[in-house]
Amino acid sequence: MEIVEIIKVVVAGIICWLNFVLIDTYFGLPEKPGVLGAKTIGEKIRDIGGNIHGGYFMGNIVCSPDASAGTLLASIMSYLMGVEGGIIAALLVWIGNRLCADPGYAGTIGALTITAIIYLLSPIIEAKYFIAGMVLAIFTIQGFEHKYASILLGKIAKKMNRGE
Amino acid sequence: MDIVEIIIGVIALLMAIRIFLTRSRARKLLYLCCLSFCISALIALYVDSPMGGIVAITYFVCSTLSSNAIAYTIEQAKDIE
Amino acid sequence: MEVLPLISGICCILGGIGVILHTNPINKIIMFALLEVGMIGLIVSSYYLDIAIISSLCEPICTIILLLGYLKYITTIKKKKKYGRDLPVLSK
Amino acid sequence: MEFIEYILYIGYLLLIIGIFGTVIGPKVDNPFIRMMNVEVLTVGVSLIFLAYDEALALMTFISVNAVLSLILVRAIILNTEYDEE
Repeated sequence: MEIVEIIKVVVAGIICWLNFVLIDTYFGLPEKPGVLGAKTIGEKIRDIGGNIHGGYFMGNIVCSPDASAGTLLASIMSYLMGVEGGIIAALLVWIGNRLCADPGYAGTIGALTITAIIYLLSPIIEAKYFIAGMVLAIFTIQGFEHKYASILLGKIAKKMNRGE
Repeated sequence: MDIVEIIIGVIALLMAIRIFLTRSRARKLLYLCCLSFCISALIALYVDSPMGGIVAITYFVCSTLSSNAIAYTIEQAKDIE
Repeated sequence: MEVLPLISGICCILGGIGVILHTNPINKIIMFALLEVGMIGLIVSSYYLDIAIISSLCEPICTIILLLGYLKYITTIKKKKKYGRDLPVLSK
Repeated sequence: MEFIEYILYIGYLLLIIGIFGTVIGPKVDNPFIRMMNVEVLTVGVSLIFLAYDEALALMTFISVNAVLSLILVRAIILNTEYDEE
């Protein structure tokens, strides 16, 4: 019985990973540091042997709520309230984006997209598994090994013509 | 105990130990961001009502604002030193 | 015991030891953020939700005050060391 | 162990760590580092307020604490700036 739940968590994690990495790369996060704090994190990642565009990507996630935060908060609110919760979460993420002085609409688009995906997949995978899947997805980028994660993000950015 | 809470709890415990042991200043911020994701998910799973969602969103946005200020200060302090 | 109070207690103890043991002030501020995470988790786990909102709003204010104070302090130290003793004072 | 005793023991532990760290901690002759060690004590006092169900005192203490750190930082900078020799 627990095997089925673990498989659901892993599948939800893969969906969340593809969602926020593709949206963040399309809106141009790996090109340049949006705020000043992201620049020093990118240079630190380069010093330990990683790719600098992946470093800018990680720094922008830390310094302002982007599509990763939108994915997590929209899945939380749609677990608690239903479809209306996702729209409230999108509004609050937009206010948070303005507070951090970061131009761009990546967070709002990410929150609306994951709300639609959860509504379509709700008979198969419940919204509770998407929360654990999002934590698992952010663990593979920010927590596990910084060097290889930045190299992988740099390759994806180069393939989508963002950066270089 | 649910299987979902156990997975998030193990990741949060691992992050709390790695923040304590890492020596670099910039890499501590990356681990702190991951821990903030975990705590925000645990709050929403523990308080099972819409007010818990509001608390989770407020906590996450304020935590991001705090780490933005720390990263800005590391850049400024490097110039002075 | 539930998962949230257990994780919050471990964060409180690790943060409290880490603030004392580190000596660089920016490292101390990062460890102080870890301590605040544990305190907010313990407040939420006893269902005081309004105090949790107030506490998470006051945490960036305290952090920003400490960081601005550190920048001003280190600038004052550098300026005093550069111009301090070597000025041609009248008594010399 | 009950849940209230768990919060109370963590608060006492943070008080003991904070007191010894402020008095005999490493590099404590720098006034900025000594002021930052005091912040551990305030979190310990907040947890003890939480264990005794003093909700209004807890809210007031957290709000005043941000203003208090502003006054202490300002005092340290003025003391360093106007110091003799």
